[in-house]
Amino acid sequence: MSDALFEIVDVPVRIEQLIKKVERRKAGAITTFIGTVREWTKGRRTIFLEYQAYIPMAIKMLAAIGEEVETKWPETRIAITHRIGRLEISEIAVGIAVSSPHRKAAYEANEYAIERIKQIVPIWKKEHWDDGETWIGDQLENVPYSSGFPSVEEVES
Amino acid sequence: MSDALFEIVDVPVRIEQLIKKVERRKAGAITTFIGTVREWTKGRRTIFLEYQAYIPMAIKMLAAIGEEVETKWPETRIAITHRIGRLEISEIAVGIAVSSPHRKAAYEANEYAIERIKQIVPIWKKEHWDDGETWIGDQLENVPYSSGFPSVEEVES
Amino acid sequence: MIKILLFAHLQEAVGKGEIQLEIGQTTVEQLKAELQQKYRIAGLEHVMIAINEEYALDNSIINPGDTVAFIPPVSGG
Amino acid sequence: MIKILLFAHLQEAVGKGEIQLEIGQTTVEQLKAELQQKYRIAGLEHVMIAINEEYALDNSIINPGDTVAFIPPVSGG
Repeated sequence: MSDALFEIVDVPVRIEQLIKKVERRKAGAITTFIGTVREWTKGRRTIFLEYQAYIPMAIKMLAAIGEEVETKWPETRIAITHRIGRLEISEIAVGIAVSSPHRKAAYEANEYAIERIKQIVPIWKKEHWDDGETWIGDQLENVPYSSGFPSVEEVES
Repeated sequence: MSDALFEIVDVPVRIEQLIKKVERRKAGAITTFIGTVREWTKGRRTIFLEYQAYIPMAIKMLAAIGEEVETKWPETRIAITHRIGRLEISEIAVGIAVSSPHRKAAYEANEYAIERIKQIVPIWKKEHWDDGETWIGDQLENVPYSSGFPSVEEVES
Repeated sequence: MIKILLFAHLQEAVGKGEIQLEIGQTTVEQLKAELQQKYRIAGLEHVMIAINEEYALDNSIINPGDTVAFIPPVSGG
Repeated sequence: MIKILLFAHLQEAVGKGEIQLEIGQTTVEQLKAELQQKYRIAGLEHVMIAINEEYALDNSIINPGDTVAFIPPVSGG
Protein backbone atom coordinates (compact mmCIF):
# COMPACT_ATOMS: atom_id res chain seq x y z
CA MET A 1 0.00 0.00 0.00
CA SER A 2 1.21 3.48 -0.89
CA ASP A 3 0.14 6.95 0.20
CA ALA A 4 -2.35 7.24 -2.66
CA LEU A 5 -5.96 7.79 -1.63
CA PHE A 6 -7.26 5.38 -4.29
CA GLU A 7 -5.47 2.12 -4.82
CA ILE A 8 -5.71 -1.33 -6.33
CA VAL A 9 -3.27 -3.65 -4.55
CA ASP A 10 -2.31 -7.32 -4.62
CA VAL A 11 -1.20 -7.41 -0.99
CA PRO A 12 -3.26 -7.47 2.24
CA VAL A 13 -5.23 -4.29 2.96
CA ARG A 14 -4.05 -2.65 6.19
CA ILE A 15 -6.93 -0.77 7.79
CA GLU A 16 -4.85 1.36 10.15
CA GLN A 17 -2.79 2.53 7.18
CA LEU A 18 -6.00 3.39 5.33
CA ILE A 19 -7.32 5.34 8.31
CA LYS A 20 -4.10 7.36 8.50
CA LYS A 21 -4.73 8.64 4.98
CA VAL A 22 -7.91 10.43 6.04
CA GLU A 23 -6.97 11.59 9.54
CA ARG A 24 -7.11 15.34 10.01
CA ARG A 25 -7.17 17.62 13.02
CA LYS A 26 -10.57 18.94 12.04
CA ALA A 27 -12.08 15.44 11.75
CA GLY A 28 -14.09 14.21 14.70
CA ALA A 29 -15.38 11.06 13.04
CA ILE A 30 -13.88 8.39 10.84
CA THR A 31 -15.93 5.52 9.47
CA THR A 32 -14.46 2.52 7.77
CA PHE A 33 -16.06 -0.17 5.69
CA ILE A 34 -14.27 -3.47 5.36
CA GLY A 35 -15.54 -5.94 2.81
CA THR A 36 -14.31 -9.41 3.69
CA VAL A 37 -14.56 -12.75 1.95
CA ARG A 38 -17.64 -14.47 3.37
CA GLU A 39 -17.69 -18.24 3.61
CA TRP A 40 -21.41 -18.77 2.99
CA THR A 41 -23.59 -17.08 0.37
CA LYS A 42 -27.18 -18.27 0.09
CA GLY A 43 -26.30 -21.71 1.38
CA ARG A 44 -23.28 -22.15 -0.87
CA ARG A 45 -19.79 -22.46 0.56
CA THR A 46 -16.97 -20.34 -0.83
CA ILE A 47 -13.47 -21.83 -0.73
CA PHE A 48 -11.67 -18.73 -1.96
CA LEU A 49 -12.21 -15.74 -4.26
CA GLU A 50 -10.28 -14.30 -7.12
CA TYR A 51 -10.55 -10.64 -8.04
CA GLN A 52 -9.51 -9.16 -11.37
CA ALA A 53 -9.44 -5.46 -12.24
CA TYR A 54 -8.93 -3.22 -15.24
CA ILE A 55 -6.41 -1.51 -13.03
CA PRO A 56 -5.85 1.96 -14.55
CA MET A 57 -9.55 2.51 -15.14
CA ALA A 58 -10.48 1.09 -11.72
CA ILE A 59 -8.18 3.61 -10.03
CA LYS A 60 -9.72 6.41 -12.12
CA MET A 61 -13.22 5.30 -11.15
CA LEU A 62 -12.30 5.12 -7.46
CA ALA A 63 -10.97 8.66 -7.72
CA ALA A 64 -14.20 9.70 -9.49
CA ILE A 65 -16.20 8.26 -6.58
CA GLY A 66 -13.94 10.25 -4.27
CA GLU A 67 -14.80 13.43 -6.15
CA GLU A 68 -18.51 12.63 -6.00
CA VAL A 69 -18.25 12.08 -2.25
CA GLU A 70 -16.34 15.27 -1.57
CA THR A 71 -18.87 17.22 -3.64
CA LYS A 72 -21.90 15.70 -1.88
CA TRP A 73 -20.34 15.87 1.63
CA PRO A 74 -18.00 18.87 1.35
CA GLU A 75 -15.95 18.44 4.50
CA THR A 76 -15.20 14.75 4.13
CA ARG A 77 -12.02 13.06 2.97
CA ILE A 78 -12.11 9.52 1.59
CA ALA A 79 -9.58 6.79 0.80
CA ILE A 80 -10.33 3.46 -0.88
CA THR A 81 -8.14 0.40 -1.37
CA HIS A 82 -9.33 -2.65 -3.29
CA ARG A 83 -7.33 -5.83 -3.38
CA ILE A 84 -7.10 -8.17 -6.37
CA GLY A 85 -5.80 -11.70 -6.87
CA ARG A 86 -6.61 -14.70 -4.71
CA LEU A 87 -8.29 -14.01 -1.36
CA GLU A 88 -9.05 -16.52 1.38
CA ILE A 89 -12.09 -16.50 3.70
CA SER A 90 -12.11 -13.46 6.04
CA GLU A 91 -9.44 -11.60 4.07
CA ILE A 92 -10.17 -7.98 3.20
CA ALA A 93 -11.25 -7.32 -0.39
CA VAL A 94 -12.00 -3.62 0.00
CA GLY A 95 -11.41 -0.96 2.62
CA ILE A 96 -13.06 2.46 2.63
CA ALA A 97 -12.20 5.17 5.17
CA VAL A 98 -14.05 8.49 5.44
CA SER A 99 -13.20 11.27 7.83
CA SER A 100 -15.51 14.16 8.60
CA PRO A 101 -15.98 16.81 11.26
CA HIS A 102 -19.35 15.17 12.05
CA ARG A 103 -20.35 11.54 12.12
CA LYS A 104 -23.53 11.61 10.03
CA ALA A 105 -21.65 12.57 6.88
CA ALA A 106 -18.97 9.99 7.62
CA TYR A 107 -21.55 7.18 7.64
CA GLU A 108 -23.50 8.42 4.62
CA ALA A 109 -20.47 9.08 2.45
CA ASN A 110 -18.99 5.71 3.30
CA GLU A 111 -22.13 3.78 2.39
CA TYR A 112 -22.49 5.79 -0.80
CA ALA A 113 -18.94 4.87 -1.80
CA ILE A 114 -19.42 1.12 -1.47
CA GLU A 115 -22.65 1.30 -3.50
CA ARG A 116 -20.84 3.20 -6.24
CA ILE A 117 -17.93 0.77 -6.23
CA LYS A 118 -20.38 -2.01 -6.94
CA GLN A 119 -21.83 0.01 -9.81
CA ILE A 120 -18.97 1.56 -11.75
CA VAL A 121 -15.55 0.25 -10.80
CA PRO A 122 -14.23 -2.36 -13.27
CA ILE A 123 -13.40 -5.13 -10.83
CA TRP A 124 -14.67 -8.69 -11.09
CA LYS A 125 -14.96 -11.45 -8.57
CA LYS A 126 -14.67 -15.15 -9.33
CA GLU A 127 -16.24 -17.41 -6.73
CA HIS A 128 -14.55 -20.72 -6.17
CA TRP A 129 -17.04 -23.03 -4.46
CA ASP A 130 -16.41 -26.56 -3.37
CA ASP A 131 -18.41 -27.71 -6.40
CA GLY A 132 -17.35 -25.29 -9.11
CA GLU A 133 -16.37 -21.76 -9.97
CA THR A 134 -17.91 -18.78 -11.73
CA TRP A 135 -17.38 -15.11 -12.43
CA ILE A 136 -19.98 -13.08 -10.56
CA GLY A 137 -21.94 -10.46 -12.45
CA ASP A 138 -24.09 -7.80 -10.92
CA GLN A 139 -24.41 -8.52 -7.20
CA LEU A 140 -26.02 -5.34 -6.04
CA GLU A 141 -28.32 -6.08 -3.20
CA ASN A 142 -30.38 -2.94 -3.20
CA VAL A 143 -30.30 -1.32 -6.63
CA PRO A 144 -32.19 -3.28 -9.24
CA TYR A 145 -31.10 -2.72 -12.84
CA SER A 146 -33.25 -4.28 -15.50
CA SER A 147 -30.14 -4.87 -17.60
CA GLY A 148 -28.11 -6.11 -14.67
CA PHE A 149 -25.90 -3.04 -15.06
CA PRO A 150 -26.24 0.72 -14.62
CA SER A 151 -26.80 2.65 -17.79
CA VAL A 152 -24.19 5.14 -18.92
CA GLU A 153 -26.63 7.88 -17.97
CA GLU A 154 -26.60 6.58 -14.42
CA VAL A 155 -22.86 6.13 -14.50
CA GLU A 156 -22.36 9.70 -15.63
CA SER A 157 -24.99 11.26 -13.38
CA MET B 1 -7.00 -3.60 25.50
CA SER B 2 -8.25 -7.06 26.39
CA ASP B 3 -10.39 -9.58 24.52
CA ALA B 4 -13.60 -8.21 26.05
CA LEU B 5 -16.15 -6.95 23.55
CA PHE B 6 -17.01 -3.92 25.72
CA GLU B 7 -14.20 -2.00 27.33
CA ILE B 8 -13.24 1.24 29.02
CA VAL B 9 -9.48 1.75 28.68
CA ASP B 10 -6.90 4.37 29.58
CA VAL B 11 -4.53 3.45 26.77
CA PRO B 12 -4.73 4.17 23.02
CA VAL B 13 -7.54 2.38 21.17
CA ARG B 14 -6.16 -0.02 18.55
CA ILE B 15 -8.63 -0.32 15.69
CA GLU B 16 -7.19 -3.48 14.15
CA GLN B 17 -7.47 -5.18 17.53
CA LEU B 18 -11.08 -4.03 17.79
CA ILE B 19 -11.86 -5.38 14.32
CA LYS B 20 -10.38 -8.77 15.22
CA LYS B 21 -12.95 -9.10 17.99
CA VAL B 22 -15.84 -9.13 15.53
CA GLU B 23 -14.29 -11.02 12.59
CA ARG B 24 -16.13 -14.20 11.68
CA ARG B 25 -16.11 -16.47 8.65
CA LYS B 26 -19.77 -15.69 7.99
CA ALA B 27 -19.21 -11.93 8.05
CA GLY B 28 -18.90 -10.20 4.69
CA ALA B 29 -18.92 -6.65 6.03
CA ILE B 30 -17.32 -4.91 8.96
CA THR B 31 -17.96 -1.26 9.71
CA THR B 32 -16.01 0.75 12.21
CA PHE B 33 -16.69 4.11 13.75
CA ILE B 34 -13.78 6.03 15.18
CA GLY B 35 -14.52 9.09 17.26
CA THR B 36 -11.46 11.31 17.39
CA VAL B 37 -10.64 14.49 19.26
CA ARG B 38 -11.49 17.35 16.92
CA GLU B 39 -9.50 20.55 17.14
CA TRP B 40 -12.28 22.98 16.25
CA THR B 41 -15.88 22.98 17.50
CA LYS B 42 -18.09 25.87 16.43
CA GLY B 43 -15.13 28.20 16.02
CA ARG B 44 -13.56 27.29 19.34
CA ARG B 45 -10.18 25.60 19.55
CA THR B 46 -9.72 22.51 21.71
CA ILE B 47 -6.26 21.97 23.22
CA PHE B 48 -7.02 18.56 24.71
CA LEU B 49 -9.89 16.57 26.20
CA GLU B 50 -10.35 14.72 29.42
CA TYR B 51 -12.82 11.83 29.70
CA GLN B 52 -14.17 10.46 32.95
CA ALA B 53 -16.38 7.38 33.33
CA TYR B 54 -18.36 5.59 35.95
CA ILE B 55 -16.43 2.55 34.80
CA PRO B 56 -18.40 -0.49 35.99
CA MET B 57 -21.72 1.00 34.93
CA ALA B 58 -20.28 2.28 31.63
CA ILE B 59 -19.15 -1.25 30.75
CA LYS B 60 -22.60 -2.58 31.66
CA MET B 61 -24.27 0.04 29.46
CA LEU B 62 -21.96 -0.73 26.54
CA ALA B 63 -22.90 -4.39 26.91
CA ALA B 64 -26.59 -3.40 27.05
CA ILE B 65 -26.15 -1.52 23.76
CA GLY B 66 -24.51 -4.65 22.37
CA GLU B 67 -27.58 -6.67 23.34
CA GLU B 68 -29.90 -4.10 21.77
CA VAL B 69 -27.88 -4.23 18.56
CA GLU B 70 -27.78 -8.00 18.34
CA THR B 71 -31.55 -8.10 18.95
CA LYS B 72 -32.33 -5.48 16.30
CA TRP B 73 -29.82 -6.85 13.75
CA PRO B 74 -29.71 -10.55 14.59
CA GLU B 75 -26.65 -11.62 12.63
CA THR B 76 -24.34 -8.83 13.73
CA ARG B 77 -21.56 -8.88 16.28
CA ILE B 78 -20.36 -5.66 17.92
CA ALA B 79 -17.38 -4.54 19.99
CA ILE B 80 -16.94 -1.12 21.61
CA THR B 81 -13.92 0.41 23.32
CA HIS B 82 -14.04 3.84 24.94
CA ARG B 83 -10.93 5.54 26.23
CA ILE B 84 -10.80 7.77 29.30
CA GLY B 85 -8.21 10.16 30.71
CA ARG B 86 -6.40 12.87 28.78
CA LEU B 87 -6.65 12.75 24.98
CA GLU B 88 -4.80 14.93 22.51
CA ILE B 89 -6.13 16.19 19.15
CA SER B 90 -6.74 13.33 16.66
CA GLU B 91 -6.50 10.63 19.31
CA ILE B 92 -9.27 8.03 19.36
CA ALA B 93 -11.89 8.45 22.09
CA VAL B 94 -14.20 5.65 20.97
CA GLY B 95 -14.02 2.77 18.53
CA ILE B 96 -17.02 0.70 17.43
CA ALA B 97 -16.74 -2.33 15.17
CA VAL B 98 -19.71 -4.24 13.77
CA SER B 99 -19.53 -7.34 11.62
CA SER B 100 -22.44 -8.69 9.63
CA PRO B 101 -23.08 -11.02 6.71
CA HIS B 102 -24.43 -8.00 4.80
CA ARG B 103 -23.28 -4.41 4.76
CA LYS B 104 -26.58 -2.58 5.34
CA ALA B 105 -26.95 -3.99 8.85
CA ALA B 106 -23.30 -3.26 9.59
CA TYR B 107 -23.80 0.45 8.85
CA GLU B 108 -27.14 0.76 10.63
CA ALA B 109 -26.09 -1.10 13.75
CA ASN B 110 -22.89 0.90 13.99
CA GLU B 111 -24.64 4.26 13.74
CA TYR B 112 -27.26 3.12 16.25
CA ALA B 113 -24.52 2.19 18.71
CA ILE B 114 -22.82 5.60 18.68
CA GLU B 115 -26.17 7.35 19.16
CA ARG B 116 -26.93 5.12 22.15
CA ILE B 117 -23.48 5.70 23.64
CA LYS B 118 -24.19 9.41 23.60
CA GLN B 119 -27.50 8.78 25.35
CA ILE B 120 -26.96 6.24 28.09
CA VAL B 121 -23.30 5.49 28.81
CA PRO B 122 -21.99 7.32 31.91
CA ILE B 123 -18.95 8.95 30.37
CA TRP B 124 -18.19 12.68 30.51
CA LYS B 125 -15.95 14.87 28.46
CA LYS B 126 -14.15 17.94 29.71
CA GLU B 127 -13.09 20.35 27.00
CA HIS B 128 -9.87 22.24 27.56
CA TRP B 129 -9.85 25.27 25.27
CA ASP B 130 -7.12 27.82 24.98
CA ASP B 131 -9.30 30.18 27.05
CA GLY B 132 -10.89 27.91 29.63
CA GLU B 133 -12.30 24.50 30.39
CA THR B 134 -15.71 22.97 30.98
CA TRP B 135 -17.49 19.68 31.39
CA ILE B 136 -19.70 19.06 28.39
CA GLY B 137 -23.31 18.07 28.96
CA ASP B 138 -25.65 16.73 26.35
CA GLN B 139 -23.97 17.05 22.97
CA LEU B 140 -26.35 15.02 20.85
CA GLU B 141 -26.49 16.50 17.42
CA ASN B 142 -29.62 14.86 16.17
CA VAL B 143 -31.84 13.86 19.04
CA PRO B 144 -33.46 16.79 20.81
CA TYR B 145 -34.39 16.26 24.44
CA SER B 146 -36.36 18.97 26.12
CA SER B 147 -34.60 18.20 29.38
CA GLY B 148 -31.21 17.90 27.76
CA PHE B 149 -31.22 14.22 28.67
CA PRO B 150 -33.19 11.12 27.70
CA SER B 151 -35.93 10.13 30.10
CA VAL B 152 -35.66 6.82 31.90
CA GLU B 153 -38.53 5.58 29.71
CA GLU B 154 -36.37 6.28 26.68
CA VAL B 155 -33.35 4.79 28.34
CA GLU B 156 -35.23 1.61 29.17
CA SER B 157 -37.06 1.31 25.86
CA MET C 1 -25.48 4.21 55.22
CA ILE C 2 -25.54 4.82 51.49
CA LYS C 3 -22.60 5.52 49.22
CA ILE C 4 -22.98 8.41 46.78
CA LEU C 5 -20.82 8.73 43.66
CA LEU C 6 -20.36 12.06 41.90
CA PHE C 7 -18.94 12.73 38.45
CA ALA C 8 -17.87 15.51 36.10
CA HIS C 9 -18.90 19.01 37.26
CA LEU C 10 -20.76 17.60 40.30
CA GLN C 11 -17.54 16.03 41.52
CA GLU C 12 -15.75 19.34 41.13
CA ALA C 13 -18.59 21.31 42.74
CA VAL C 14 -18.65 19.10 45.82
CA GLY C 15 -14.89 18.65 45.87
CA LYS C 16 -14.94 14.86 46.02
CA GLY C 17 -16.13 11.87 44.02
CA GLU C 18 -17.62 9.92 46.89
CA ILE C 19 -19.80 10.74 49.89
CA GLN C 20 -21.06 8.42 52.65
CA LEU C 21 -24.49 9.42 54.00
CA GLU C 22 -25.83 8.05 57.27
CA ILE C 23 -29.51 7.81 56.39
CA GLY C 24 -32.14 5.12 56.28
CA GLN C 25 -34.41 4.13 53.43
CA THR C 26 -35.23 7.03 51.15
CA THR C 27 -36.25 7.80 47.56
CA VAL C 28 -34.31 9.29 44.66
CA GLU C 29 -36.34 12.47 44.91
CA GLN C 30 -35.69 12.87 48.64
CA LEU C 31 -31.99 12.17 48.26
CA LYS C 32 -31.69 14.72 45.48
CA ALA C 33 -33.40 17.33 47.65
CA GLU C 34 -31.12 16.53 50.55
CA LEU C 35 -27.96 16.88 48.49
CA GLN C 36 -29.21 20.00 46.73
CA GLN C 37 -29.67 21.64 50.14
CA LYS C 38 -26.53 20.31 51.80
CA TYR C 39 -24.08 21.05 48.99
CA ARG C 40 -25.95 23.82 47.18
CA ILE C 41 -25.64 22.08 43.82
CA ALA C 42 -27.69 23.62 41.03
CA GLY C 43 -29.29 21.84 38.12
CA LEU C 44 -29.91 18.48 39.75
CA GLU C 45 -33.17 18.20 37.80
CA HIS C 46 -31.07 17.27 34.73
CA VAL C 47 -29.12 14.68 36.66
CA MET C 48 -30.03 11.01 36.36
CA ILE C 49 -29.63 8.65 39.27
CA ALA C 50 -28.34 5.11 39.13
CA ILE C 51 -28.87 2.75 42.05
CA ASN C 52 -26.31 -0.04 42.08
CA GLU C 53 -25.40 0.72 38.44
CA GLU C 54 -28.98 0.73 37.13
CA TYR C 55 -30.83 3.88 36.06
CA ALA C 56 -33.59 4.73 38.55
CA LEU C 57 -36.74 6.82 38.62
CA ASP C 58 -37.56 9.72 40.95
CA ASN C 59 -39.72 7.50 43.13
CA SER C 60 -37.29 4.57 43.22
CA ILE C 61 -36.42 3.35 46.73
CA ILE C 62 -32.88 3.63 48.04
CA ASN C 63 -31.91 1.24 50.82
CA PRO C 64 -28.99 1.39 53.24
CA GLY C 65 -26.00 -0.32 51.60
CA ASP C 66 -26.93 0.90 48.11
CA THR C 67 -24.50 2.76 45.88
CA VAL C 68 -26.17 5.78 44.32
CA ALA C 69 -24.52 7.51 41.38
CA PHE C 70 -25.41 11.04 40.31
CA ILE C 71 -25.12 11.05 36.52
CA PRO C 72 -25.09 14.43 34.79
CA PRO C 73 -25.97 14.53 31.09
CA VAL C 74 -23.41 12.23 29.49
CA SER C 75 -20.99 13.30 26.77
CA GLY C 76 -19.05 10.25 25.75
CA GLY C 77 -18.38 9.19 22.19
CA MET D 1 -5.63 -0.73 -35.41
CA ILE D 2 -7.53 -0.77 -32.14
CA LYS D 3 -6.61 -2.59 -28.96
CA ILE D 4 -9.38 -4.56 -27.25
CA LEU D 5 -9.20 -5.57 -23.59
CA LEU D 6 -11.29 -8.42 -22.20
CA PHE D 7 -11.99 -9.30 -18.57
CA ALA D 8 -13.59 -11.94 -16.39
CA HIS D 9 -15.68 -14.53 -18.26
CA LEU D 10 -15.10 -12.75 -21.60
CA GLN D 11 -11.37 -13.20 -21.18
CA GLU D 12 -11.87 -16.89 -20.51
CA ALA D 13 -14.37 -17.29 -23.36
CA VAL D 14 -11.98 -15.76 -25.91
CA GLY D 15 -8.91 -17.31 -24.32
CA LYS D 16 -6.95 -14.07 -24.04
CA GLY D 17 -7.13 -10.70 -22.36
CA GLU D 18 -6.07 -8.61 -25.33
CA ILE D 19 -6.89 -8.54 -29.04
CA GLN D 20 -5.51 -6.28 -31.75
CA LEU D 21 -8.04 -5.55 -34.50
CA GLU D 22 -6.99 -4.09 -37.85
CA ILE D 23 -10.02 -1.90 -38.56
CA GLY D 24 -10.66 1.76 -39.22
CA GLN D 25 -13.04 4.12 -37.49
CA THR D 26 -16.09 2.36 -36.11
CA THR D 27 -18.74 2.64 -33.39
CA VAL D 28 -19.23 0.74 -30.14
CA GLU D 29 -22.30 -0.96 -31.59
CA GLN D 30 -20.48 -2.10 -34.74
CA LEU D 31 -17.49 -3.35 -32.80
CA LYS D 32 -19.71 -5.33 -30.43
CA ALA D 33 -21.45 -6.94 -33.43
CA GLU D 34 -18.12 -7.79 -35.01
CA LEU D 35 -16.76 -9.45 -31.88
CA GLN D 36 -20.02 -11.25 -31.22
CA GLN D 37 -19.80 -12.82 -34.66
CA LYS D 38 -16.06 -13.50 -34.71
CA TYR D 39 -15.74 -15.03 -31.24
CA ARG D 40 -19.34 -16.21 -30.71
CA ILE D 41 -19.61 -14.49 -27.36
CA ALA D 42 -23.10 -14.42 -25.86
CA GLY D 43 -24.60 -11.72 -23.67
CA LEU D 44 -22.65 -8.74 -25.00
CA GLU D 45 -25.76 -6.58 -24.52
CA HIS D 46 -24.97 -6.53 -20.79
CA VAL D 47 -21.39 -5.54 -21.42
CA MET D 48 -20.32 -1.90 -21.08
CA ILE D 49 -17.62 -0.44 -23.25
CA ALA D 50 -14.87 1.91 -22.15
CA ILE D 51 -12.87 3.83 -24.72
CA ASN D 52 -9.51 4.89 -23.35
CA GLU D 53 -10.69 4.21 -19.80
CA GLU D 54 -13.94 6.20 -20.09
CA TYR D 55 -17.40 4.61 -20.27
CA ALA D 56 -18.88 5.00 -23.77
CA LEU D 57 -22.31 4.82 -25.39
CA ASP D 58 -23.43 2.48 -28.18
CA ASN D 59 -23.02 5.21 -30.77
CA SER D 60 -19.65 6.45 -29.50
CA ILE D 61 -16.93 6.61 -32.15
CA ILE D 62 -13.87 4.40 -31.90
CA ASN D 63 -10.77 5.60 -33.73
CA PRO D 64 -7.64 3.70 -34.74
CA GLY D 65 -5.22 3.85 -31.83
CA ASP D 66 -7.96 3.68 -29.19
CA THR D 67 -8.00 1.13 -26.40
CA VAL D 68 -11.44 -0.40 -26.05
CA ALA D 69 -12.30 -2.37 -22.91
CA PHE D 70 -15.23 -4.78 -22.72
CA ILE D 71 -16.58 -4.47 -19.21
CA PRO D 72 -19.00 -7.17 -18.03
CA PRO D 73 -21.24 -6.36 -15.06
CA VAL D 74 -18.81 -5.52 -12.28
CA SER D 75 -18.66 -7.35 -8.95
CA GLY D 76 -16.06 -5.61 -6.85
CA GLY D 77 -16.43 -4.59 -3.25
